[in-house]
Amino acid sequence: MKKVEAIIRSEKFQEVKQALQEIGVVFFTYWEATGVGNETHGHVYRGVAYSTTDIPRRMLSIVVSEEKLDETVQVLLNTAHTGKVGDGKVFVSTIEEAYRIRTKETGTKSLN
Amino acid sequence: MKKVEAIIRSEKFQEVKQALQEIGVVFFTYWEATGVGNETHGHVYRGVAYSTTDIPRRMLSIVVSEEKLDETVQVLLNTAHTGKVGDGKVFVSTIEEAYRIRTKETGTKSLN
Amino acid sequence: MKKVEAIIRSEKFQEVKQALQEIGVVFFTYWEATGVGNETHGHVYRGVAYSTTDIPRRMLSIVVSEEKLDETVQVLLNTAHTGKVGDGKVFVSTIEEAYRIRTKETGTKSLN
Amino acid sequence: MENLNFAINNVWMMLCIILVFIMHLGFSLLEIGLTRAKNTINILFKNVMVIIIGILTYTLIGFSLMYPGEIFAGGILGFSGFGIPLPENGLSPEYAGGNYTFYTDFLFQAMFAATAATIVSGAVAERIKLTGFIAFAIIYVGLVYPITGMWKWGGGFLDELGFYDFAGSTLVHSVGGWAALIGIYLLGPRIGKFGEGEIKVIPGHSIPLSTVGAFLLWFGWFGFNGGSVLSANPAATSLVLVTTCIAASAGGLSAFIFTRLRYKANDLSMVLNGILGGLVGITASADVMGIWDAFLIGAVSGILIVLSVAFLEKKKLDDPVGAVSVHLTCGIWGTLAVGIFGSMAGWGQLLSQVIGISAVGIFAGLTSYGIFSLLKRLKELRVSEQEEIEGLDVHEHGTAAYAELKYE
Amino acid sequence: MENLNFAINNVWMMLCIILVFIMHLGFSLLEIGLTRAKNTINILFKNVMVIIIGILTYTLIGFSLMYPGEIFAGGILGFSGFGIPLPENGLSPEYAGGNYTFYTDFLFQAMFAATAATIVSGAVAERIKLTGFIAFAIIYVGLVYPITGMWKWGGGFLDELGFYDFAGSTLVHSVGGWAALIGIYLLGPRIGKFGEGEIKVIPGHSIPLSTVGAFLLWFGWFGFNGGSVLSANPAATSLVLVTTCIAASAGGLSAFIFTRLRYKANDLSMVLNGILGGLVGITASADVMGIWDAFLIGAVSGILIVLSVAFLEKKKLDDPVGAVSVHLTCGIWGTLAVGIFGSMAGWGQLLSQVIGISAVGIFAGLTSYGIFSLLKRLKELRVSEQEEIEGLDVHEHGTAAYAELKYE
Amino acid sequence: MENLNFAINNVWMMLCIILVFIMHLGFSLLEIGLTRAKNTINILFKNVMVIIIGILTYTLIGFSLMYPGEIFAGGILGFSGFGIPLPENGLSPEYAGGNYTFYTDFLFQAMFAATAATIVSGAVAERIKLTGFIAFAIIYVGLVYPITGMWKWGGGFLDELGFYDFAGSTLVHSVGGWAALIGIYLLGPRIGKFGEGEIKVIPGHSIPLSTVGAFLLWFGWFGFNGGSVLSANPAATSLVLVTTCIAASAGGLSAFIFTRLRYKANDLSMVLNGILGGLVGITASADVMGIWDAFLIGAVSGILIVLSVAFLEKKKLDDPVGAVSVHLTCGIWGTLAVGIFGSMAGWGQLLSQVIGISAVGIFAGLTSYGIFSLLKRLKELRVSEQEEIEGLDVHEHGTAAYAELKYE
Ligand SMILES: Nc1ncnc2c1ncn2[C@@H]1O[C@H](COP(=O)(O)OP(=O)(O)O)[C@@H](O)[C@H]1O
Ligand SMILES: Nc1ncnc2c1ncn2[C@@H]1O[C@H](COP(=O)(O)OP(=O)(O)O)[C@@H](O)[C@H]1O
Ligand SMILES: Nc1ncnc2c1ncn2[C@@H]1O[C@H](COP(=O)(O)OP(=O)(O)O)[C@@H](O)[C@H]1O
Repeated sequence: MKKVEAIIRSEKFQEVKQALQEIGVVFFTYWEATGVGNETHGHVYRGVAYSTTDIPRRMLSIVVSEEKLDETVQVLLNTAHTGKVGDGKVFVSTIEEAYRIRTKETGTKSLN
Repeated sequence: MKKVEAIIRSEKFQEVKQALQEIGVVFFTYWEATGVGNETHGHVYRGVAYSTTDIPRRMLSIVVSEEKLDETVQVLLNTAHTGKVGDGKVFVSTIEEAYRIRTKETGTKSLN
Repeated sequence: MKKVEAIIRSEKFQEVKQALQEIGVVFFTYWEATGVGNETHGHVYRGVAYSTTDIPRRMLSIVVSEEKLDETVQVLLNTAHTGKVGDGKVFVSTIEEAYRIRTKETGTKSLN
Repeated sequence: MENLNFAINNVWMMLCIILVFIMHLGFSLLEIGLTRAKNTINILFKNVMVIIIGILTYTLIGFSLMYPGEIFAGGILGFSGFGIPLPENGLSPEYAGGNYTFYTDFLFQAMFAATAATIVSGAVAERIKLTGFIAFAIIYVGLVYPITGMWKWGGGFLDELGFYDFAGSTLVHSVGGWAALIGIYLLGPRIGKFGEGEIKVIPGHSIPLSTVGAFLLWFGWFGFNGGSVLSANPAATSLVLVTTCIAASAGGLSAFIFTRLRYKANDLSMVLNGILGGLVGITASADVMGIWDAFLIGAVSGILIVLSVAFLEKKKLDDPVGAVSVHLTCGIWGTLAVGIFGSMAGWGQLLSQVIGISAVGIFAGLTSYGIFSLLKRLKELRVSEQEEIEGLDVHEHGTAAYAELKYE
Repeated sequence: MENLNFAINNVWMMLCIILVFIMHLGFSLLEIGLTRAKNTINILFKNVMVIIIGILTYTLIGFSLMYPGEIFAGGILGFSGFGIPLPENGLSPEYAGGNYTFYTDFLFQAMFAATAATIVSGAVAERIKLTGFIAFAIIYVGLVYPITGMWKWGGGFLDELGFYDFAGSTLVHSVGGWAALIGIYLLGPRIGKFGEGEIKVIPGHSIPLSTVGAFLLWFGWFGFNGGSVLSANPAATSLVLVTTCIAASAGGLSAFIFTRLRYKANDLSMVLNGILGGLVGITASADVMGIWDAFLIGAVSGILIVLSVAFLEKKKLDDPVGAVSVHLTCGIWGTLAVGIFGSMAGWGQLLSQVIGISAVGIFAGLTSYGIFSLLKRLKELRVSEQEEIEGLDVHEHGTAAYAELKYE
Repeated sequence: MENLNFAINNVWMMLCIILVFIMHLGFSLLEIGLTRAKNTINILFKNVMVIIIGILTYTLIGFSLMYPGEIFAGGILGFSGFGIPLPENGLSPEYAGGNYTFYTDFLFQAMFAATAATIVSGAVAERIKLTGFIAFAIIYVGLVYPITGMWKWGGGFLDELGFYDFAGSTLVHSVGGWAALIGIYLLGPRIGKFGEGEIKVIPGHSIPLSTVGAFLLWFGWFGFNGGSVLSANPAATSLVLVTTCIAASAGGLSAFIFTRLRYKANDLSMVLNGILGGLVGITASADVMGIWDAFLIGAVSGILIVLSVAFLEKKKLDDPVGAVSVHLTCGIWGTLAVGIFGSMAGWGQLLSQVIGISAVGIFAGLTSYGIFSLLKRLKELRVSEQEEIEGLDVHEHGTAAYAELKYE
């Protein structure tokens, strides 16, 4: 099994979620994170303009079977894409074992 | 060393924490996440009833030695369990190196 | 590629960030987490004193190339350090593939 | 004697001014609580600007348009000149039969004026352009509100006709409500609100702030209705406070029961809307109703709110805070109620009420349609899609309302 | 002359009505701030319903029970009929010696009535069932509060006896406080509050909102005590405002110092409770105390609060907001103080005070025990364990107070 | 007749007391909203203590220092003894020409007193030690404020000289503003504010709460200025309310336009500061200005705010809430304006104003320099670096303002 971690623009989330569900990836976990990278945002506060590299992002953690991996990554690369600096990253790593707490199933059976 | 990532019901957290501490797993990190999966929650807002699959969850990240792994996973599977849809998942992966920042110890010594 | 996960004191973040940027690690993602460990904090609320092991921490997730790994870990160990209980941990694991969503680049090219 | 009476009345009227002022905070909080965190500063900014604009345009032209005085008044339009020069006896009891001074008069009316635009602010929230809204507010508060106001309160044709609207169910609330309705129609719904046939819920980010807002509105309404007696007359003012409170309570109660029966939920935002609906409902007639009349007017308002909110959603009209339901639906109902309950009830009166509602509705509707359409053509009405998705605060104001918090 | 005096007094009384009204917002915010985010809508909902219920039941029966008038009054019970029909001279100076109109009278008393139930709301928060609480509030505000109120203010036996309670340390605050105490006793503590011999802290989710609440309560107390003069008499009203402020300040100060010495912490929630304790303490006697009396009454209140909070926790009585300590402990203290300090001090008076406290305590205690026990038997008292853990907002109201935020 | 007039005036003055009281909540919220979540309880704690200290020290010595009465008054210092013993005719019309009672007088002034220290609280926020601040507040409110206040309002040398300051642009706002300036100078900026030549922005954690604060300040200002008429005189009070509102609006408007032009942003916090600046500006002369004078005074205030905020930042003076700009800069401007606009304008008056501003500035500046320096030497001024970084709430108060939330 593989873990796909995607760091995306928060505002792209709805689109990404829908696309994932369309290919049958209907299980994942996400949270709000802050990204540091190339992108900067301009702000003004009480007369001082400043720019920050710390930008709100959404982090998705999706555990999928090897077969689903490619499709999942492709969907992420396509739907989270705007072409402008700051689209985010996708990281893939290995999950050795997975358990569904409800049924104590393991392996890919536990994934969805 | 292994990383155990558990996505559990927020309201089960106190119970899980206590059980972990009883088996000597007194070190971990957690945060609030949102889970997408089988479970749905019903809501009503200004006369519109709707159900959402985005449910608040707590994510635990526990790095343990290989010896502790099984026990830790069992405790999670048992105490986070209600038997109803939405109990969550446990994922296991490998951690290659661990450091305690305070002492610069490495390996399993650094874990607790 | 390696993923370096660092759990540090929130108040050390600015220092750590700056040190990382000085060695060219200008890309990472972070979020607020809660740590359970050796450190305890004392509180008083409405006349009841209590201490908690659940302490606010900042979690950094940094994906780097193998070459950058040592340097990154060293910087974290040095700048997040105070010597007092609760400095946090650094965990290293393997990332098999990385993608930049904007350009669809893969591998270390995608990292920065 | 005369001077003492003058002083008492004037103290009461000043208290009412102060209470009506704080209603603007009430509106602001009600609105931000029922919308998303990413647009909070924007909504607050609009509300703050509305008071400023209200007071200043009313100083410049509004007061002279709404109360031109006998010499300049016409049936439908009159104007006594720019600014608010103090009339000769403006500070003496002669000015208004010993009820208040010229300045008190002006300020009380100015506080009312801003209300009309504030009502709109909530309905069009989360998608309207700041500059567009400010332009709208200037024209609406500066011209539209005082003109229709004059028709009745300034001695115009509706007054002659016998139309009755004690504190402004129509002249204030419906005037705001019509513009709100036209505004949301021309703006269209927020992105994601009506997707593929189903209504998507966009929950407000802080129900506590909305509740504070509703409480402050009720608080301020003591002044809104109580001050509309235009003197401290003990009999009239105390009756008005009682009918106001009973209608508010009845509105809340009926909204509570009706929502529970219909949706099987104890929906706080609906109960709050019910209370506000009851308040709007009684506003046209708080001085001429008995206890049970007030109860009935309020109770019907509470039910109308629930029906109206559902109806608008069905028609894909997106009103995040329920402004149209509260101010227009209950404003119309309250104005009609003058002809149905209480001491003025009767077919003749009902007809006058219908004429008044229609005349004001047509004028307010057409003018707001005109202003909003023009803004739309000038591309000053709606923010860009990106801005709407990312939030108006970061784009129009350069910062976030809660800088240290992560909102989804 | 008579009419002018009437108008002045009535303006002051109406101002006080408006101030007491906003105390309900004060209570609401104090309570939600000191409890958890997941129960916020529920608490607000209860507080909103309490005002509605207070006003409506008081209209229906409460006022007639509490002020039945000479003809219907008895020593312990009287009733002049349903509703609030306007008495013949109800709107003229004759009604109450030129102090206020019938409607002003009614509304001022109605605002007080709701307070008794609002006090309870905070103590039983985070675990009581909504329907159960509403049922309790209807009975308590509709029957219990007006009956004990009549004993003194309606001319009943406590009045005859010489019992003194200026603005209701006992008649309002203790009446609420007793029900709060009985309520938390019968409900039991929140899950997780008293685990294995040790007291677990459940911190409130928003100290800022609690602080706003405490400020608004002080703000409203100007009307609560100031209006209890029942006229605008300059000497009496201004003295009352001063003693009220001094007692509040003294309560805050002593709570600050005492908490610091005892717990080595600058605990804001305790200072706020100290202020409120000082306000409750002076309420029985704000019109008969001198400056230093007021200071002492307030200072003792502030210390009592701290001791009382600790005592209740030791007894495993779980009162999240300190309602029992503020309203019952300081309510009793303040009522006793009438016999200890100030112009009425003396053994005879002290005895009367003890009798009054006991009589009211027994009646309020028994009736609230009866109501809550019945609700318990009907399984309408406490929510299910799951509901309590997951939060009442999602279960009873179908939505979260802060939809876009993650609360732990 | 006399008694009636007395009662009316006294009711108005009591209303103004109540309004000025709530300004303290306004200040509290403005301040916490513009600072970080980790220091919220600390700021609220200071503000709550300031009212307590204000009322109690003013009872003990302040009132006797500020209004020693003819017998004890000197040009620069007078004292009529500890406490506030009721003068013989203190509760009758003779006390103050039928305008208010002794107690009303005292309480109105006491509410003003606390304001001076509250202003400072915001400027020194997020780094001052709690005990140090409390010590400062006691001395400043107990001694400094009443002494300078006496110079003018107590009949001292500035009054003789013809200096005019209606409601305290100088005597209240600048007195607070000077201490704020000296305080931030001696304290130094917050850690991380001025790093390596560039100004770092530390955004406030809740713009909504700041907005509520600003609204409540405006709300309270009706009483601050309205009550400074010291009677309910209809002509004077109603003029004052109108000039106050127009200056506030003009201040907000000019700050809005000027910020937009200069920084290309719609900065809400600056508009709010502009409104407050307009209010401070008109405070010295609300009773002697016409409509357009008020507009100009306000409009200039709004621009001064923006310039002053930028200037202080350039000078590395760290004032998180803009207190110096609002209260000192606009306080000076407003005091000068008495000699420039309106019925008192003239070179002679302008000179008197300059003398008054200077005298008060020197005394307030020196004394606050003295107090803060002493505190610094005693290491009671600034919290430790660790405490500042981790937050004052957890260190000084043992708990977090929003226990269940994660703030960055
Ligand atoms: N090496 C990395 N490790 C962890 N997160 C990263 C890394 N590189 C980028 N990110 C995340 O991806 C986000 C987008 O990256 P950024 O450099 O701004 O844009 P782009 O990928 O288009 O060049 C960053 O804000 C950060 O959250
Ligand atoms: N493949 C996955 N990757 C990441 N998180 C998952 C995955 N599957 C489930 N989860 C998490 O587990 C939670 C519970 O899963 P759910 O399907 O609702 O219940 P159950 O496991 O009982 O069928 C989800 O809300 C989600 O947070
Ligand atoms: N095995 C672990 N797995 C995950 N997180 C850990 C683990 N051990 C420690 N941590 C994190 O590191 C933080 C610091 O650890 P702590 O034991 O308090 O201090 P120290 O490392 O100085 O002994 C903890 O609060 C927790 O967030």
